Amino acid sequence: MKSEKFDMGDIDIAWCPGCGNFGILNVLKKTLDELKIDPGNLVLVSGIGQAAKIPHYLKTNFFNGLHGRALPPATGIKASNPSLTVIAESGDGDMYGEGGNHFIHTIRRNPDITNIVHNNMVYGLTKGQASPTSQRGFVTPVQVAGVILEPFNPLAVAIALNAGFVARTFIGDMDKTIEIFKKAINYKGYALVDVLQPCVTFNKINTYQWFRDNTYYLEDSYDSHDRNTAFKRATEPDKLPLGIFYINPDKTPFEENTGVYQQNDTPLFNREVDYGKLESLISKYALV
Amino acid sequence: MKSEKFDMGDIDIAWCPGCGNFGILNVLKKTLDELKIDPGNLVLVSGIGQAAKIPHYLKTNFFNGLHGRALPPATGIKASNPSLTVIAESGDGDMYGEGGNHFIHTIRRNPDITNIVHNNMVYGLTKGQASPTSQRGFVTPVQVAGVILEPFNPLAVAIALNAGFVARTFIGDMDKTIEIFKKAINYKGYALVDVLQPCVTFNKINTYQWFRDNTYYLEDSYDSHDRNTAFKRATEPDKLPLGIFYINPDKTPFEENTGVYQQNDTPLFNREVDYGKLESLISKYALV
Amino acid sequence: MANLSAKKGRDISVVLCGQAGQGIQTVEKLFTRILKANGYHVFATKEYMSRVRGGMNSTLIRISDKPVCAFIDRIDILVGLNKGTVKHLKKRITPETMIIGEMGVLGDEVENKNRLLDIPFSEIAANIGSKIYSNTVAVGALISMLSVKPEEVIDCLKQFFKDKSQEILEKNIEALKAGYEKAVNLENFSSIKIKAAAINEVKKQILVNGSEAVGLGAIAGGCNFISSYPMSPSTAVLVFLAQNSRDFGILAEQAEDEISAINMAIGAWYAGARAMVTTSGGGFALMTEGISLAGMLESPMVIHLAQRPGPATGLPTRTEQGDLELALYAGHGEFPRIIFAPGTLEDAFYLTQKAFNIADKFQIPVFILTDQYFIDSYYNTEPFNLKNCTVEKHFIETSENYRRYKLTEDGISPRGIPGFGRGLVCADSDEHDQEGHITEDLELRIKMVDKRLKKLDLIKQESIPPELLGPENYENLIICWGSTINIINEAVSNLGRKDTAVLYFKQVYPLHESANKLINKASKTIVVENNAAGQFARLLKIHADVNISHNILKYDGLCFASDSIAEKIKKLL
Amino acid sequence: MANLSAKKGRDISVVLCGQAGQGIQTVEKLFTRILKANGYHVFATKEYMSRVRGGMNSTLIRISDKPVCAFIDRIDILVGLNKGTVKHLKKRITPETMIIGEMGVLGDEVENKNRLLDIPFSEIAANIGSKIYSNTVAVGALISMLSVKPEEVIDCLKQFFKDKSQEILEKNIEALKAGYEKAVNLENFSSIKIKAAAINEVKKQILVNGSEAVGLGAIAGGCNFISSYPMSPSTAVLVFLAQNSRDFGILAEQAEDEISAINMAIGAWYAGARAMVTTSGGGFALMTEGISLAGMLESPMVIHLAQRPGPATGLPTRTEQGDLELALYAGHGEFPRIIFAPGTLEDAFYLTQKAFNIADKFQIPVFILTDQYFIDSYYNTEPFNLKNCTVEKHFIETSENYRRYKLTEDGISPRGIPGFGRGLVCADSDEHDQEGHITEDLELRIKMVDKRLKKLDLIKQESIPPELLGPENYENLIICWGSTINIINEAVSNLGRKDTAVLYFKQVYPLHESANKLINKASKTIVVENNAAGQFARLLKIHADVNISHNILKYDGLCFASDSIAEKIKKLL
Ligand SMILES: Cc1ncc(C[n+]2csc(CCOP(=O)(O)OP(=O)(O)O)c2C)c(N)n1
Ligand SMILES: Cc1ncc(C[n+]2csc(CCOP(=O)(O)OP(=O)(O)O)c2C)c(N)n1
Ligand code: SF4
Ligand code: SF4
Ligand SMILES: [Mg+2]
Ligand SMILES: [Mg+2]
Repeated sequence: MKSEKFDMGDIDIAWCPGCGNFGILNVLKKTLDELKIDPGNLVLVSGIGQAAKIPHYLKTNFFNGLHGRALPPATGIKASNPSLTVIAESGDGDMYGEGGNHFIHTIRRNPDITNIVHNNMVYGLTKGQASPTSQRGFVTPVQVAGVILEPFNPLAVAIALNAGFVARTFIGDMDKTIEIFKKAINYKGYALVDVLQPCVTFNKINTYQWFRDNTYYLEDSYDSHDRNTAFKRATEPDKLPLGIFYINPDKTPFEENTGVYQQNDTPLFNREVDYGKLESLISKYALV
Repeated sequence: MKSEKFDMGDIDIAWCPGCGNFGILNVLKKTLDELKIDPGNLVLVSGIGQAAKIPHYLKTNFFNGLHGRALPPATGIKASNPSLTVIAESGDGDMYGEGGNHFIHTIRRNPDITNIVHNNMVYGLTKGQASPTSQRGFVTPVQVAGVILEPFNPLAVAIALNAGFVARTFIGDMDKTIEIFKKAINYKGYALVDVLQPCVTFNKINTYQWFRDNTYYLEDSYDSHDRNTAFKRATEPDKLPLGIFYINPDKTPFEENTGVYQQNDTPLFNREVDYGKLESLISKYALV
Repeated sequence: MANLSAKKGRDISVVLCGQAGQGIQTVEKLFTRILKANGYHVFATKEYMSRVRGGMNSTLIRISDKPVCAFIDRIDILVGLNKGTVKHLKKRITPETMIIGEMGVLGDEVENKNRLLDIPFSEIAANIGSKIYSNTVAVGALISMLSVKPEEVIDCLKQFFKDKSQEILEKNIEALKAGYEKAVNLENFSSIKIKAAAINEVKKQILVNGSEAVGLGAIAGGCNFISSYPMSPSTAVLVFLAQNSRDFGILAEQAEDEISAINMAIGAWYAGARAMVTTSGGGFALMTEGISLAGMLESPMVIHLAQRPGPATGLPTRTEQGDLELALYAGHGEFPRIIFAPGTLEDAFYLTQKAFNIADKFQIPVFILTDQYFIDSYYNTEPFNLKNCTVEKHFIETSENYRRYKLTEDGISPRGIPGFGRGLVCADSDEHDQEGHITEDLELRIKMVDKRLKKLDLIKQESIPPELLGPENYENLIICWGSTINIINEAVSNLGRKDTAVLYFKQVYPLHESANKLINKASKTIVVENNAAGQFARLLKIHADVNISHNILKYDGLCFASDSIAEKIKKLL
Repeated sequence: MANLSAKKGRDISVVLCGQAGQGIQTVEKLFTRILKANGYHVFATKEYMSRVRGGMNSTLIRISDKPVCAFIDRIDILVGLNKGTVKHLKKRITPETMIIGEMGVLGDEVENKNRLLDIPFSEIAANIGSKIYSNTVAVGALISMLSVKPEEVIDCLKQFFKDKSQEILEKNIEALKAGYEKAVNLENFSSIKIKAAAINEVKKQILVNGSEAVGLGAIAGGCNFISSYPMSPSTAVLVFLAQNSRDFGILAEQAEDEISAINMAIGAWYAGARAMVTTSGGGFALMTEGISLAGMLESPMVIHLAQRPGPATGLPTRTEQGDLELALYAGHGEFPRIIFAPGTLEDAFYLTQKAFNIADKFQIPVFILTDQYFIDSYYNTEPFNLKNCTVEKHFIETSENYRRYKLTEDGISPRGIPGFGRGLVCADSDEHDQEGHITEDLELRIKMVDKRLKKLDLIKQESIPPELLGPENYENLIICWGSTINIINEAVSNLGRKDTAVLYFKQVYPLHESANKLINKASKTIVVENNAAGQFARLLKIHADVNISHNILKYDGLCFASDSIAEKIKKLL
């Protein structure tokens, strides 16, 4: 799986050998390549964590911001220049824990960005504490008696928030992941892809094998346009379905709704102040 | 509707005449009275907003904290002294906007607290901006072209998070609200009651009449134990159903799960340090 | 009964008092606009409780034939719309204060009934058709003092009610006339006639408040993106820009919280927008991690921080200068910043405008530090001059081998934006190399710290010097910053001393190098601040290397008053 | 080839270097424990990259017959497990440095092959059964230098591997022996023999690191609630308390974010628990609104802030003293606080213990300011003495008419907790009356501000004085705070000058009144700090009213080294 356009050549990658993040990196490069996206027109936005290091490993513009805060700058970037392709990508702790409030409200806001979450069910970079998606009973140095909180179900929450595109993939299946990444990026609006990714160092429970044993694909006949069915499938108690759970093709992205681009599609950086108009606004304050 | 035990006598209440908050205050006092709760054993936790002023208007212990931050201290209080009855109460902006991340994760954590949200679909105290629950098209001084974000559906999100008790009431019906408040307080675990409450000053759309016209009760035959049905009913596109959407009787509250009370039910304030044990812990560091 | 106008050169102070929601604001707005239209200098400010209805609020309006722009305690005429008015303002009411109101409402509170002009606003209004016209009846009574005839203000009324029906307009005209008639025919009326001369130039001036001055400055500075979360008193700027968003192509977004607001805005700058946030107290505390992010990314950022009394929720609708040190040290780690603290409307406009250019130039966060008093005060001032306003875009079109954090002599790396040019723009919150990639090269770390911090030298060279008002050969120096300047200046002018000057800082960090000399020249120095800890005096100690002789501090949630602060200063001289 | 042990009184410094995940930590842990068990004084600290596998990390171990507790640059023996070792440590390697490693791995990097003791760790380990025993082979080689025989450390090994199978234990013993044999039989081995004497008392001492000292202190202070969010380097304290939660009845909760963490902890204090948070950099920035809440509620709060280099994400696993001013000014509005900055393990224990009592007594936030260097360093020290540790519970049982914010002479209102007594406990983030109800009474506002701020006077009376080390009649004073003390103290002692003393601040705010005199007594003062801006020097200027002659600053993410800082200080004297 080679992708020249986005390749960085011989660089030092800080991930552990065998980590699922490598697969996601390869899949992402391949996807972008196949979609013929120009690196100069792409912005990868991430937070902090192992997953969040991804922008450093491919050739692209990027904004590697704060832990938990990938979505707000991604929104700000897209809204300031809608011609950019914007992908917000981080770990499960970053997106669903520290960044939980942005997750909710970005879905409500619906900017045309793709949100890829590396879900390894653990905090990798900080060495193995529970993440919001850690399963009950998962023992860590902090959760000494095992996780007692209800695991966060990102798909169910996204569907509850009426997100326009909601999918889950497993990085053990790269081809299918590429396929879904493509659809997510092409979707006009906020698209969530939760990628199941083994952390070989700190998560000895949810391994490649565990994911293989505990996932399956939604049937071909599955209709991804029904929100109630999507919810039902997203909350199935046993195995984790993979695929596109829900698509709502009728949403208008945030930046289109803001009104700033209705008469003028120039990105904000290229605009000038209308000083004439400002002068007349000021002079209005001379009147009653 | 009188309630001597919690009554503050002749005090200056800062709400506008006709505000739905008065109804909630009365209902709350009545509920607590009828449940024979001792004011000294109750802690009302709130954030900041019009709704969040409620603790000042009844006789009780209270913790009136920061905007958006009612749930974390409520959790800390309950976990430090499980014999207290803890109610976290604030506005829709406070709980679902600024406090959105705590809303999600408190549901996951499931402390035995009751979460009452005064949902007036607007920011009252700061004079009429949109709240997360404001309906599309709602025009305000900030949302000049009307709200363009998808309204936040607290019930659907709570159900997606597998909250144990999820209900909605309308303060126009006090009796039914009391009934539901009682059940929520008696529920062992996190219980959400979203209370539809008109803001007569800043929300000229969602008035008493509007709520009357746009709500109805879930049928008597409705089975509140099925999560998928609950989701379906919570996301109905037209009128807003009222009542208890979902109850999960099988959850264990957070404080019981923590392990701190397993052998010892003394509240934390009454405990002493076991210096003998500490001494032997320290001396272990003298060994290899 | 003294004739107010007899005290020569003195302005008239009118205070309106009533509950929230009772319409004081309508009286204030209509009256001040009539005043200005008729050539009077006018200043207005309000103090109010954190509630939407009820409570007790008041608005001060000063009317003069000379520019007037400061709060005073003195009340010449008090219009009381509600029971409790006298209690609420007891400290400011003197035997000289004339009170206008309904005998039925205020009768019990006013001791000297002679001082009460009984005008039954609501009865008169009811006769016209509805109590809602009471406010206009009150305005009618007020204009009578100015010897302005109702006919002369019909245009003002038309303008004011332009969005209302013809019937409403007519009823209001009727109400105004009735109030006027009632007042002029009162026995003790003539005593309060105001003789201030109407000045023609005033008519051409503008009447804006602090938030409008900041908002207009932002537009002039090229602001096209604001993301914020409502919080008193900062919301006014968000509202102003939202209201003007369509006309000026501004993306105004209410964020889910303050953390999102600042991160969204930093993202916007990254993509080439000119973004700002507006916030107060706790909202700003939540943004401090974002401030640090701007420091590390070397992102421009403009933060309007409208102060209110803390800690925590404090007094949400009151004023204080309590967040100076917070603004100065906010954010973990070390990086440069600029803090402006405009005290005049003009300064608010020009400094906000400048903030965008200078943030862009130095790639740092720039603060506009105001407070509730400043935000809610207004007076007539010259229309802001746009001649020297330009949007200096400091970003570049990138070439192939562009490096965002290129090490340069002066620490400033040309800022590229994604999609403009052939280079890649890599912004990183970790310590990074010149390309923007995460690094653990600790020698490079030193270079990067030095690069960021050395910008401060350049920034200092462009610092705005403090403004000296009064005699050049001073013995005593009264030092102030931000919103207090007009108050202090009026107070010190009124003292009329040749040995006492005022030093006004509109840029509080980094300080202009002249600060040390100007302060050390005085033998006595007094820093006047609206806080309890004397924060600016501490800042002067570290950054101007001076010791201050006296502090005058106020922290009850109200601004200083030029008359009573003058007394305090006098005692210390 | 010099015999290291020949330099009398000098300790031996051993540095282990390799990739993350390669097992340096096992070597370090086992080796230091063997050393201590054999009566050597030992100190260890590490520097590492922010990654889980790969990269280059190193650990310094100092071995001595005298107490040793500071970082030095000098490397006597370098154990290199990985290619790149020499490059990574090039600045610290001298011609005297002996390098132990595999020729196949390090051969290319080591210029003077004479200095390379070739021990094929992995080959020896493979022969025993698996490469995973390489680490223990290395330990075997290391103990040979101490003239400690493998037989003498069998007990240590048993203890160390007590949770592993018998087979694993035996293999490790075998590996240790093999490493030992290989080393002693090497031709140039004898030259590195260490002659430091074994001290019996050391065996009874404890070996703890900074985070353990803070954690043990917290338990001793009665901490029974910790809510925090992971962040390097502060997480260690959360982990420590979680690990001990069952034994000591501590509720340890990982919050969804830092905002939740601090608000939860304040809620816990309100209900009578003794709560703390532990955090770093950006996590603390997010807590600043909560700090202000504690200020307004007059809630006790204990914050462990483990500093790391900023701004923003900065260098997550490195050290810096860059958040002093942030801790000092964090939170909007004005309220008192205390900041401890322990620099020794003993101080960390006792100050953390004290923090809970003093926070409870004064009802204010109390900071424990540490940093990555401090958290990750350990040495043998006397077991912490619990004799004087008590949990002073300052809350009361309330009576009927209890008022949470009763105005008292000294500003302290007895603190009630809900459900204990017959009163109601009302805590309010707005400005409030004595009962805790929201108020807009602005005269009461003044009283409440005064009440909160005047506690600072009492607090100052209890401030811990700075500690003077060295001659009482000094000319030169080297001033430091927090984690640098052991380094500075060693450096200055080694200079051996009768005119130069060290002043160590373990409480950095509010300062003890003696600070001014102690500092002014010196004719030359040097503040040494691990940051770029000289934050403590600024603090001294404002709060001790002193001017400092020199700053020595370091901000590359590493701590000072006692040998190289001694050179720098010498130049300035
Ligand atoms: C405000 C803040 N809090 C905490 C941290 C520390 N931190 C860095 S990464 C991380 C969690 C990483 O987990 P996740 O997002 O799941 O990413 P992963 O490493 O598993 O890919 C944390 C807690 C931080 N950098 N900033
Ligand atoms: C951190 C912070 N941000 C903003 C505010 C300002 N603020 C106070 S109340 C409020 C919103 C109130 O709306 P809601 O929670 O719906 O309550 P309501 O007044 O409608 O009952 C806001 C934004 C604040 N106090 N603190
Ligand atoms: S710690 Fe886990 S998530 Fe991080 S790089 Fe290693 S395997 Fe991957
Ligand atoms: S503003 Fe609205 S919510 Fe607030 S008190 Fe008035 S009516 Fe009630
Ligand atoms: Mg993760
Ligand atoms: Mg609301």
